[in-house]
Amino acid sequence: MSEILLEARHLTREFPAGKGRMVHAVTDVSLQIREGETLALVGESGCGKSTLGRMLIRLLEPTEGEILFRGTEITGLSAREFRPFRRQMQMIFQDPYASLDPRMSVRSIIAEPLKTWNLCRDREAVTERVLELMEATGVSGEMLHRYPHQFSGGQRQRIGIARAIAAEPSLIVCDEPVSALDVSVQNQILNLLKKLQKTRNLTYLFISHDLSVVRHISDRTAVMFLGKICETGDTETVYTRPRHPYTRFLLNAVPRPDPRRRETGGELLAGELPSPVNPPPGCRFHTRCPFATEECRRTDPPLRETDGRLVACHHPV
Amino acid sequence: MEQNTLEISHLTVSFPTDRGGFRPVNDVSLTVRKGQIVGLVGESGCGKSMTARAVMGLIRSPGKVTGGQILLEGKDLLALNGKEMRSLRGNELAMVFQDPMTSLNPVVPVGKQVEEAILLHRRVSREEARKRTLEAFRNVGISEAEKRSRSYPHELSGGLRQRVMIAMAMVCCPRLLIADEPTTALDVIMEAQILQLMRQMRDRGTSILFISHNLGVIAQLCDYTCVMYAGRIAEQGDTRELFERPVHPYTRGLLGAVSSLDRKGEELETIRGSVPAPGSLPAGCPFGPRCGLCDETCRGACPEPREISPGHIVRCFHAGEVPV
Amino acid sequence: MKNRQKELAELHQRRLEDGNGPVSAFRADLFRMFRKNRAAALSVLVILLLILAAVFAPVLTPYSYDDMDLGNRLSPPSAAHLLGTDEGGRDILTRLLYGARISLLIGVVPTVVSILIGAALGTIAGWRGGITDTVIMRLADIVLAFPSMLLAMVIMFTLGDGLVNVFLTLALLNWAAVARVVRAETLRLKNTEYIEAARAIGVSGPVMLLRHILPNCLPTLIVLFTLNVPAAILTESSLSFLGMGIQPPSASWGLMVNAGKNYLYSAPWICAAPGLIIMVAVLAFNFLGDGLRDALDPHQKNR
Amino acid sequence: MKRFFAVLICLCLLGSCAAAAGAEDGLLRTAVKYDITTMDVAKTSDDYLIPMNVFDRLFETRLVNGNPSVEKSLCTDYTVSADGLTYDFTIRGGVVFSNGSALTASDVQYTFERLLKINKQNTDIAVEVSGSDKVLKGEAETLSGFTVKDDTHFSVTLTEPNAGFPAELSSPAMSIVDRETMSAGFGTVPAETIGSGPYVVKEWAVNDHYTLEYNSKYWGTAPSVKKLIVSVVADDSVQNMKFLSGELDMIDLQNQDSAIVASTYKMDPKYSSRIVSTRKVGMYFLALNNTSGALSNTKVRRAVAMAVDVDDLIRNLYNGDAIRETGAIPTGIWGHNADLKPVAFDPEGAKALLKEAGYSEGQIRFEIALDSSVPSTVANMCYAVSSRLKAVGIAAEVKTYEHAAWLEKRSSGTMECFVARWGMDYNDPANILYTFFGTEEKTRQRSINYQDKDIIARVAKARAIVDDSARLAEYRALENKLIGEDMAWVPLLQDMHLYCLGDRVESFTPHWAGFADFYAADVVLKK
Amino acid sequence: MKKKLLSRLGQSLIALLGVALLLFLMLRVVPGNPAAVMMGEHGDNAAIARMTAELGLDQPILTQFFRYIGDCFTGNFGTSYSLSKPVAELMGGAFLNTLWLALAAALFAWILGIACGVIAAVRKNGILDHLFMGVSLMGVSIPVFLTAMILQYFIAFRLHWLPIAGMDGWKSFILPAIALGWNSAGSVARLVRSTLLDILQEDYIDTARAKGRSQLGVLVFHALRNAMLPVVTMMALQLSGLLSGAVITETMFSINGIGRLAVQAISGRDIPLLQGTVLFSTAVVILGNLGADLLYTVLDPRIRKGGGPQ
Repeated sequence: MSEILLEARHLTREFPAGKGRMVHAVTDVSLQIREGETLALVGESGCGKSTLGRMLIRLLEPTEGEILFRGTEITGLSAREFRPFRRQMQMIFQDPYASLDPRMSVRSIIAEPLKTWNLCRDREAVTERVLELMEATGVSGEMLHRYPHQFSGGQRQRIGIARAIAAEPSLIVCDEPVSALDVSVQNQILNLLKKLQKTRNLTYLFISHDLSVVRHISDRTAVMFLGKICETGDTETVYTRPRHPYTRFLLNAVPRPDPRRRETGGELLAGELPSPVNPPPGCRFHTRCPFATEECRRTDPPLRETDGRLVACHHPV
Repeated sequence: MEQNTLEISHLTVSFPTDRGGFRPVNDVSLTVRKGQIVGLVGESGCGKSMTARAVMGLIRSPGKVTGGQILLEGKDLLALNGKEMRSLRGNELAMVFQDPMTSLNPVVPVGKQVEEAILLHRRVSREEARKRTLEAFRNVGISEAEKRSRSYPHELSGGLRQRVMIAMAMVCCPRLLIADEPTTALDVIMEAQILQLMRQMRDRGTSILFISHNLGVIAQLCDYTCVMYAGRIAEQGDTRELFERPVHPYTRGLLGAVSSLDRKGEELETIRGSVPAPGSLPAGCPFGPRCGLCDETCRGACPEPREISPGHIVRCFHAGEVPV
Repeated sequence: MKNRQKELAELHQRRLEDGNGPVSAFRADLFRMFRKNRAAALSVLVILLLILAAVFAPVLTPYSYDDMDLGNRLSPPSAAHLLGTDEGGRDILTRLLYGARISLLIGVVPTVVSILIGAALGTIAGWRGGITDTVIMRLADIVLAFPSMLLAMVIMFTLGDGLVNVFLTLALLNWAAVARVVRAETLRLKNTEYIEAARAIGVSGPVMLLRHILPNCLPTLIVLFTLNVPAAILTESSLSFLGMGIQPPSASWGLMVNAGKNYLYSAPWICAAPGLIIMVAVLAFNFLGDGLRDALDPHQKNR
Repeated sequence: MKRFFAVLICLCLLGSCAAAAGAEDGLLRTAVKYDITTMDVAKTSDDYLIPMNVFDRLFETRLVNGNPSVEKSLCTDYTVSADGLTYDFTIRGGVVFSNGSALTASDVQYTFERLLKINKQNTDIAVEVSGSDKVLKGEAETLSGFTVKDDTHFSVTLTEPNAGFPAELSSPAMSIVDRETMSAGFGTVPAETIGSGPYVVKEWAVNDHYTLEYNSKYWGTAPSVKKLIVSVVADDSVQNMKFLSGELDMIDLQNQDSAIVASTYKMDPKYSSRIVSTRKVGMYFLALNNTSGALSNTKVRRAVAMAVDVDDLIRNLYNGDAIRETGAIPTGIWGHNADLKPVAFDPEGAKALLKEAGYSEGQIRFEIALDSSVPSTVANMCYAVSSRLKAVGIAAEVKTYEHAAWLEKRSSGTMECFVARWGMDYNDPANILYTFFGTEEKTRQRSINYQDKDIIARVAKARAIVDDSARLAEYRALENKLIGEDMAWVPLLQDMHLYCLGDRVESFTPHWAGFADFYAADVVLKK
Repeated sequence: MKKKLLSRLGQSLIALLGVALLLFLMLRVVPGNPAAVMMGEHGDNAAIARMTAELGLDQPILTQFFRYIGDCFTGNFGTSYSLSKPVAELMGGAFLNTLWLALAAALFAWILGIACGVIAAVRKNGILDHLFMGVSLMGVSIPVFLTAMILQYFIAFRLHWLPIAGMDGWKSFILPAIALGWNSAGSVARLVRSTLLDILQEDYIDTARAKGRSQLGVLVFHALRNAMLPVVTMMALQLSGLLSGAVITETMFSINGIGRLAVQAISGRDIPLLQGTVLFSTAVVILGNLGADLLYTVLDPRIRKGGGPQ
């Protein structure tokens, strides 16, 4: 078991929603990311996975809780003290059209981290390094001086990846990196990420709502519901034997690309997502959970070790 | 033989641009039988949405339909004038759009917007229209219909708003419902609920033309499927047969890419190259440059649709062959 | 997330059309605008002509702007005086050319100054937020609360007449509107993903403003410039009209119209020439401004 | 939507041509550039129209075959004591104010005392009465030098003899007000502004117009004009348009450019016969600061006089409607010296004189200060003077000042050179000589800074010479010294005041000194 | 919603106070002593000194300012130096005229502007579109005084359809209103057109057409309702433009309004009158903006009802 790269303890984040009400985006989340692995963060939109991802690399300050990077606490650090850690963590974004500055050429986009951390002696070294990175991410060298508007969605995502790995980080948070792409381009990017993880021993926090992509790329998976983690463990274990009712309904709802195995929709979860402004007391899923009991309504179940993974449920399925 | 709900033959839509113009929909033919869900699948920019809009007559200028025929239960929609077409839209022919966030008028309560659809096609009192709206809300599974109908779009969740759109489309019991990626903007659980609703409507006799880029959704919902590439239908056939025995290299590529996601650890299957820019299609078969089987004949001319088995039509000279 | 599909197709088609040279989005938009929008191209020509006329005024006319020939006052256009003479016997064409210098300077210089001030304050207010934002915006509210003419009058009244004071007045008048627009733009940019990416890379605050925020505000600033210049010319001519702007004997178009209005029926050419040229100059800048806004502003999808 | 828009347009087009509203007979409509600030003559030295038409004075100055003469008005008879200090007046009996209250000698006394108490502008005549300093300082309520004998008789003792005293009593400042019914609203509220003159103030809409109507209780002959409406029209071209389209019955052409007057009124036969012109008794002169730089040298001042071509100014800027002035006492005033020779226009001579005075080409530099609120003709005069002086090597730049800043610079005594005009208030040389050369403070405050101390003393004393011929000789001598020798200022011209009469006006006699304000009673309407 | 309203009100108050202070300080720094102007030609320095003391101009600036603010609240804006009448009284009458002028101009501008804007948007890139947009651009490019001069000279003087100047009855307000309104009609038309074109691209327009709405129906029931929101805000901003233009039209057509009073105050160096008129106009503009914001929140349910699921 490789040691822990990043650990979060009881992270919470709330946003003001006017008239004194608070949106509980992330509540009391604890998780660990190990060196070299890909941890997936899955859940419906609005469950707080993006907020958690940004908090872990301090693009967003947590309201409560600490974050440890390779054992040292980074939540309390001042901007200057935190700077060396900043270089260790990078991010890849969802929208290929909005994540690249339209006014900068590809060269200056990829060179920006190199210049910020002055990793190259002079201009030629920078250009050379950029060409290397472009080559590594499958973007042709002649397009060095082109501008983002002259590339397709897939190519722009590759440039985003090149920029992220330029500073040689150890952790990359990928926020829905392939959701905006078509399936054929999506597979190319996923293959690229897998290759780079091996060659540059990177660790990924992979945020997505697409369960089939997550199953392929991740080693471990954490499922989030309304700001809390309800189940986390090895991806295969979670996918083959989901023990938290919500995970089961979630996996069940995924439309499998095989016309032969059609559900009759028996185990379909009804109802609406409750509002994060005043989440239900006790277990947040109890209002929609068919197995909810009085105990679920009163106490919020902590993550407990069951059947080789952690589940936050009084009556695991 | 029972009357087909929708018959599209050789439909072509073209957009003039300062460089000669391009055709997002190019010689498309497909049929939707009564009570059948036909899927229209393909990657972004393949023309599936444009085909749907052509049927509804909602193509924005400067684009226009430049060829082909669209028969709704025998009536050619392209021959109708503005007024006749308007009397069909929302009545016999309805459409649901992709993004529930922006498809409802933000400053009008949702109930009113549905009532508007009724009052446009049925000579009924306002009170009756109100009753039918609440009735429609309940049919699409909206709880507390009374309270919801008075609220504004921004006060409802994505799923609820899409149900309102469906209620609005179904309130005049249309012969054909066109759904342009209705679940793309929704989460997987909400998507499942909407698909369930679609199945119930199909069982009640509504024919549906369902547009999506998600092969999983097509597999679970559609009886018959057409795969589009660069403005043409590359392959169409019964969904089960298409998924088991795809013959067009592009369909194979797509299905291979999706199914490889389930095989852990291996490298994912991809289709080399990228979708050609609409203005600059390659000569001959549009998929040529990305196809393993491509040879002189493919580069020479664009293959015509061929029926290789009942209901299974493909546009490819080497359909079914396996690259060596 | 998924509704980007439709957007993607549309943009995909429009953007890739642009040929393959190392053309920045900025220049590509400009190039396409001039090809399509003839009015904008024509107005650039008119503006160039005006600038040339202003610069080469001494060469183009034998007289100086304040030569008085009391002998033939109010004489109609003739060979000696192509556009006639005014009430002081001065040659109108000459005053028009020299007036072009002042009116164009008045149009350009204070606008540049107000855009610099406005952009700086706008970006800082938008980027830093909190009290700085409130202070700057309340200051802008105060300036914007004044009807522009009244504020201009009070400033001219306080500082006295003369060219420099007109510059100061127009600069003070416009910075608030610019600051408000730039602040809104900065707030919009702040939430874009490429700014978040830059923060993730560890780019420092000032670098962020200079390399990312300002270049992306450039199209807005250019559009603001081309629309504020004519507004400045109009304000100056109105001020001169009320006798508070440029003082004689120097010539500005507004002043000439003001001086000529008493002779409207006996010597209409005194008013006609400057009045017409004000309109032509302002129209040219407005057409150019419209053209640039349509071409450069990414949010104008529907022209 | 489109229909509504069409209706709006034809509504405008259909607007009835209301322009030439039916003007009832006996009505006179005129316009002024700026509204009056007050109706109380004690508080203003500009707005004289209402005082002249609504109040009476002891004397009136009238033009008698071209020369101003002081005629008795309220005062029927008066005698002067031997030492010229005490005047015994008899006033007309039975005169009443417009509210019926009788006009008596005590009202005249009250008028004098009120001027001192409100101590605003017009104190310089009342100050001459002995005992005025105490009233001014508030130490006394009544004027010791003013004794009322009975309702129609009173006598006034001056601090020092002043032969021009009766002429001064005809100036608008000395309008008689009523002691009994004086109230706070006097001067601002039309109903409380009570006078004994031919008209009463009907209404005053500030900044828009004021209306005077015939005072039925007036003691004098009933005037032809029964109702006068004066509207405020700031824009000269609008005034022209209103007159030409018949909305005004009379127009004051003072502010119009002579070229317009020529092309619009003189050349047009319909109007050329209806132009009335009168001398604007006063004069334009080029003031030279006798202490500032090169201008302190008399030769330089004379050279300036020789460099300016006044006839060219009259021909081009005034279209001939002006006469050349030669001295310090303007034409039309008692004491004017008609045979003073004007300085010949001689640029070469001026250059020689400058060289003689030791100044080379371009060495002399000074600023001609121009008040931005003056009419365009005066501004053009400054530019013309400036270009004439440049021709002889004097760099005189025209600099424009805002009105208040111009006033402040002039009264600080530092203004180097400016074109100034003085309009005579009453028919006596002292009105101009004493004001500009009466004391060192006065000449400094007018930025003339005349240096000859004993001449200044003589000017002050000349006022006290009772015998007319002796006083005339003294003023003539002083004028020769001030202008002839010292060239304290460069006399320019006296312009004419032109009016044009509308088709409803038969005839009009303007104010004797060419004031813009006029007696409505002097206008005769066609029947 | 309440909290937002209060903060908006607070902002307006601060702006008003700021305006008053800025104005007060600027006017104190002005060269030239108003007392000297009042005394005119004849006043000698002693009389001027008396007048200065009487007007309280010799006290320290701050005390003058607070006394002035105190007076303002009691409606006493001081007495005008040049017209020697209470400023409040002068402004009372004048404000009504400016109000009528501004309203007439606004009515003309908005009716013409909205009509042209809608027609131009509907007939996008047609002849009407180019015609109306060309005319609107002309409207925005012509200085107000030029339009006023042309209208006054041709329509009033040459054709005698309307009175040249002065204030006798509503007919004398037509020409100034058109001269003033013409400029803002141009900008209203351009805004309505661009807003409408943006809205016609929205998805809910397609939904409405999919329901079977006719082009006109879509325009009236869906597009215009949403287009009115930005137009309402624009109307408030127009207010400050109208007051600006009023200064010139009032001088040209000699309408006794706030604008002309301000011009007179400037030439007469009449500080209380200038202060009163400018303060009054800015207060009107601030109120206008406040009104527009409130109207906006009422019209737009997204703000009025706030909240929403996410």
